[in-house]
Amino acid sequence: MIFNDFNPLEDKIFRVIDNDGKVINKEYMPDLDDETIIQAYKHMLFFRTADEMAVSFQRQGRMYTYPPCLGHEAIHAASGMNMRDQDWLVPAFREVGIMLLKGVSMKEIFLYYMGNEEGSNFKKANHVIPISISIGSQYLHATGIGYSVKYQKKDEIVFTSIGDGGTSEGDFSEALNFAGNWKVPVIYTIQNNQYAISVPVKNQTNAINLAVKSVGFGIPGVKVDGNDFFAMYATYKEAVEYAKAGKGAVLIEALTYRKGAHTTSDDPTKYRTKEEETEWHKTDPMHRLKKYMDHKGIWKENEEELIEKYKLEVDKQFEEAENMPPYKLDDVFQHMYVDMPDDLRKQKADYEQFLTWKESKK
Amino acid sequence: MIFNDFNPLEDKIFRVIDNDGKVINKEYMPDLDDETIIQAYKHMLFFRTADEMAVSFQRQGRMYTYPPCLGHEAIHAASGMNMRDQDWLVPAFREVGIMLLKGVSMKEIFLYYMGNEEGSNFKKANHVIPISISIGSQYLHATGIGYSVKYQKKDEIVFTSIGDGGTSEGDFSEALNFAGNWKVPVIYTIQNNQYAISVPVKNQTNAINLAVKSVGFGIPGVKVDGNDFFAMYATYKEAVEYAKAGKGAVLIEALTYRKGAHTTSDDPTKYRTKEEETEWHKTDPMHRLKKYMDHKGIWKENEEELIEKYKLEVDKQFEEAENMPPYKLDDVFQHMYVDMPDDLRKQKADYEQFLTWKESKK
Amino acid sequence: MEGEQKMSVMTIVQAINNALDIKLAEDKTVVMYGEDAGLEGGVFRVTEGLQKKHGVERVFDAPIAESAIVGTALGMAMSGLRPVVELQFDGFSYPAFNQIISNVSRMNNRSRGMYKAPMVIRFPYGGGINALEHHSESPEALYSHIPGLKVVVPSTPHDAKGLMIAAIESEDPVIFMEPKRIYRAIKQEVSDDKFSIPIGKAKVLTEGTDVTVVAFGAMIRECQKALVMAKEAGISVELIDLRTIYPLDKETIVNSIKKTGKIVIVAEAPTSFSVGGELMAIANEEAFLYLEAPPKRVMGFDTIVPLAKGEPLYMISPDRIFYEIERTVKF
Amino acid sequence: MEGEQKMSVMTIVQAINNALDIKLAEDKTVVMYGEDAGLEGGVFRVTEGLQKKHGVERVFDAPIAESAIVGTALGMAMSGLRPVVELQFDGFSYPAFNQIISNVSRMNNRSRGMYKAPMVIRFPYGGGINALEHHSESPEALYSHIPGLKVVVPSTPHDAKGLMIAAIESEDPVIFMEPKRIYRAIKQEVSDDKFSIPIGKAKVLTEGTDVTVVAFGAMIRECQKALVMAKEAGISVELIDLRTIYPLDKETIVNSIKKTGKIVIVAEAPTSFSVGGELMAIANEEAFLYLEAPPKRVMGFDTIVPLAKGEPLYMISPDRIFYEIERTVKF
Ligand SMILES: Cc1ncc(C[n+]2csc(CCOP(=O)(O)OP(=O)(O)O)c2C)c(N)n1
Ligand SMILES: Cc1ncc(C[n+]2csc(CCOP(=O)(O)OP(=O)(O)O)c2C)c(N)n1
Ligand SMILES: [Mg+2]
Ligand SMILES: [Mg+2]
Repeated sequence: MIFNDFNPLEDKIFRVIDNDGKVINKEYMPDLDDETIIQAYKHMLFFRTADEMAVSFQRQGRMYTYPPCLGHEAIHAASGMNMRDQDWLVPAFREVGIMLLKGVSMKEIFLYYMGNEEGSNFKKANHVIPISISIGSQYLHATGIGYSVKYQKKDEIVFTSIGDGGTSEGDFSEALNFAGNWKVPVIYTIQNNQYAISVPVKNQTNAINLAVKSVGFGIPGVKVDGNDFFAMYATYKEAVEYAKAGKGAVLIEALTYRKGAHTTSDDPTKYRTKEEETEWHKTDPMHRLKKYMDHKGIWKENEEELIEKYKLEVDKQFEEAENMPPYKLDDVFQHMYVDMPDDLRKQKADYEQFLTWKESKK
Repeated sequence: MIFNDFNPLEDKIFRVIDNDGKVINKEYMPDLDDETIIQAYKHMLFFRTADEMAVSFQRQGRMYTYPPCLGHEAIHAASGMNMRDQDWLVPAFREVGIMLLKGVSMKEIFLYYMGNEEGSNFKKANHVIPISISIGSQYLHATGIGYSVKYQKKDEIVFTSIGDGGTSEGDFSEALNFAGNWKVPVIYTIQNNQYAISVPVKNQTNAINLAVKSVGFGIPGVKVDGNDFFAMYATYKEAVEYAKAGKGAVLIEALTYRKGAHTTSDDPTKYRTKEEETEWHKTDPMHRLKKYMDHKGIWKENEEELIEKYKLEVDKQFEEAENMPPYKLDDVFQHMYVDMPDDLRKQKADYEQFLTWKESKK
Repeated sequence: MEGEQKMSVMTIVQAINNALDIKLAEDKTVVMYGEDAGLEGGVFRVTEGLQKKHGVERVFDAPIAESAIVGTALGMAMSGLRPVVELQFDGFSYPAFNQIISNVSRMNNRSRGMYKAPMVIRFPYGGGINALEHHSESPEALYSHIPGLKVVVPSTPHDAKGLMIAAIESEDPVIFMEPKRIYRAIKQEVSDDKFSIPIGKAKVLTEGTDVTVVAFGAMIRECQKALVMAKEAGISVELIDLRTIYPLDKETIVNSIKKTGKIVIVAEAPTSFSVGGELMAIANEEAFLYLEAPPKRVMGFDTIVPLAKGEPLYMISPDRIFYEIERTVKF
Repeated sequence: MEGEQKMSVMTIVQAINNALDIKLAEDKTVVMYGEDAGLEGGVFRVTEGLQKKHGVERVFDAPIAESAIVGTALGMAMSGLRPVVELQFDGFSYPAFNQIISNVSRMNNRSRGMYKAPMVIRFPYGGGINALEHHSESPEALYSHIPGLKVVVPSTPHDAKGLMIAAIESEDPVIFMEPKRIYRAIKQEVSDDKFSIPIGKAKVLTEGTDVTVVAFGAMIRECQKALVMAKEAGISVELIDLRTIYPLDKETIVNSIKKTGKIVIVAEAPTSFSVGGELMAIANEEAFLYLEAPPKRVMGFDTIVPLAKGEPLYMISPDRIFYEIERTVKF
């Protein structure tokens, strides 16, 4: 078992391929056919294309903000590919790729960052919770959903995710402690991308790594090379089996690097060096998977063409998002309550009266 | 080092004497002269006498509530004896003995449980923070005080404590995580007395023990027999040296048993068995220390007489507490702010007007 | 019909227990947990016997972590359950504050109605029981200010049962504050059947013409004592029990003010930035021209509730209520 | 004297930075920390340059744990320091709520004056910047309802500097809410010297006779725009900037109402159970016989602040303020 063999207490890291895409840990190589591997790369290519476009749309002033996922693609592809339609995704905010694989559309993602709540109304995605901005809180929701599916004896697994910085929040610990008690079928991921905005992970905690935190809650934990698609895939596969077997929750620390800025309003040059960035770029998850495929000679697609195709698709989605009907006053009120209090109705009516007056002044 | 030799990850427990008071771990026996050992026992005898009297005063309806410390005496004596006047105590609520050794009086303890804030105004105790009822919050205050004394380069160490149940609170984890980062001179104790009101510690967490939680914060942790005075003393001594050497914080899980009820309004027979109680009573910290002294032949006092003397002392303190001047309206207001807002002055004046009217109606 | 109902004499504790029991029995999606709420039945024994009857998977103890209790309940509520969680005391609802304000109250809006939060957060509230710090608080203003929540406070066993059933059946999250001071002080005949009382409706307990007194929870009983004094003094008081703090039943309040021209608000919480202020605002917004005297708040000082020795100075007594009623009427 | 002062043009961001800089320089017990507040100088750059100047032991980054940030600051405050902590946004002050209400606000009272809590909790607040959820909130009512705190909201660079210095020097804990929407929008000549503005004093910004408008923070600027419209309409408005929400400067407010007979309250937070309600209560309690029209609240809906697309519908615009001023004056 990966969770046994790579003890975070010894600061071991689970890795299957090296930076050159060579398999260094054959026994753990997940049994994937070429098709699936190619598909994984295509997913990642789509994520990256969409991500880069999102950043540029924001730069053009057509969205308000956006948290780039550049560099996180292997984690997103590996977890997304291990999720079934009935499984639950309880995301933080840097999980665009996973969300896409669960059926969220880029249009919805764009809508959200254009400042429209409709972007959290995932029309075709099953069991995806809106992103949680209040850091740490989503871990508790995942634990609760875990209890729920277990109690209802449903064949459903819950995936949730947090950043390295988020592990300092009290909610993180409370959620994992409950998870240990309740033995819930939840897979908790830490996307350790080395930074919480400007704060490096070494200033976040004195623990030797983040996976060891699992020990305090009596659940298995493992530190994985998050830029190694195969390692991530194998880890999720094992975690899923563990959950299905009724054994409970696991904590996965996925080591990666936030290649982009924190959000589009952040400037990483203030707090990290070019050298560090260069060093990490050598571990880029897409280059590694590509090299693996090259060694094996299985990648035969025209990447440029693919990217063009993806760009068209993303452009279309963006356009749809931009052409959403305008936000209505009703949209402010209608979902505050299932059973709306009269007070709110009155506030709306009063405002409409003001709007009428305003109109009359024109 | 105790903290190295008794690895909580292997669920090791540090113990120096057995239930019969026989030394089973000579190399760790702290180097204490007979005088000090006798003194420790006397402290514990005083604690237990005062504690039992407090319970009975409450039963007589002369105090509103009281959390018995019965069974916790070794932890209290050992930590109290390792604290200097300038050291800080940041208590939860089941630390009466430690508070006494820091200079808090039984009168103050009684006042508090009679419902008088004056009971938190420790007239002769230096650096003792009022007890913290909101579980977990005190751990953060201790961390902050730790930062403060370190920043101010003061020769002061901070002691704080929490129950087993309290370890589930987010504040517990946040405090220890900051402590690891800041390397503060704080000694964190968990008084694991097996229960949080009715909930056994096994329902509190799935971790193999509570000391392992230290791993998640990068600080040393150790699980100690909290009913073994010598083990507790040696542990605190080492923790103090560690802090003095600028190495930072430690986490001590002190295993004990809450021999009494949670508070005087609790009935433990609802949630635990007589057998379990009997089993634990064999580990009583006072019996063990007494037996140790008996083996060594150093206990020559008349225990009955001592108890009588202590009772007189406690009675006197209780009487003083009962004879406190009545609570005044001013006492409600005067400490809400250092710089009292006019509003509060007015609320007080209005109430005085009402009181005058009330008087006039008699 | 009425005559055929089986009735039992219940305290508020028993009425809530009965409501939980009924819902647990009829709806398998209802689960209930909290610190000591399982085996022991809670420190006030409100959930006593429910674990035995409905099983440890549906009624259970939680570790001491209020944020987790509420946050996990939200997860359950989003995925098909209707959790009822107990927070041990008013003052221990605060560690859960972020989950309540940032998630529970907003999930329905955030997800545009896709994920509802049908859950109840219940806790005993209020002073007057000679308790330790944090055990005597009245945080209704804090929770009522948060959009997305409903806030309910019963004052009798009958209301406690009916409102609890309505709360559990509510598709919106409900903060259910239980007046611990009168948990066992009032006994009343309550129907054994299932019934519910609509959230958002106040109740006129006594009709009167000189002044409107608005209160809720444990203060109702104190007001009723003050009403006896008022009657002796020849003052006719209309007493309204809010029962729900948000949404406020403005209609009932405003109709009464229009009749009496005067309003006295009684509550235990600190005066400033409180439910009292909101009720005064409503009186102004909806009945300004009817007001014959300044609306009056008879509320707690802007201080912490003192410990037991000082508490009688803080708590609102019937004679103080009467004193302010009289002053308002004489204005 | 005035003439000799060196003045600089500052934004609110610069003014607060300057106040922190002055206090850090003159008082070694002042320390300052928060998420990204050290090296980077905070996401709004309010603390920019301070770590470099005063050292990493005094100005530093904190892990993401608001309860810890506030709880450890209380520990520091009890043991000789005067911490100033930054919470990154209004909506992220809630994880610290329990520490604020249960400990920070009460330590002085709990310890009978032995352990004070001279500390400042500062955060940017309010909407209007097209932000994500939790980044646009106005929680002043929540903090003002908590006994033991002082709550300050500046509206200009000058006030921001003077009030921040007063806040750091306060022996009582201060919640310092910074109007992020106008962080850089207003530039003003501010003295380079140290000066302070007393906490608890409002300021009459414009004298007038027809109606009193009370506001604070970012809404002051919107009110000033409405005042231009009012002037055109021949309405004389007295505009009061509260500057401190608790303790409220009742005297200034009440004197103005006595003069104008009318009051309009402008704030971004949800209307119900708010500062608006409190101000209406004060108007009733202290100036009932002077009121010639119902006091009016021009405040946010009882909803979450919508995301950017919906925010303009939520935010209080100058024309809406004018509309309500006119209606109140015409009452
Ligand atoms: C409770 C809370 N506090 C603060 C913030 C502000 N904030 C947004 S992102 C961020 C850093 C998160 O870092 P990390 O957890 O490592 O995730 P990453 O951004 O690297 O994916 C902070 C502090 C927040 N969203 N929620
Ligand atoms: C934040 C908070 N939640 C709940 C309580 C109520 N409460 C008081 S004592 C207690 C149990 C504490 O158990 P433990 O931490 O093991 O300490 P012990 O009583 O055993 O010393 C609880 C739940 C509280 N005081 N504070
Ligand atoms: Mg990160
Ligand atoms: Mg315990």
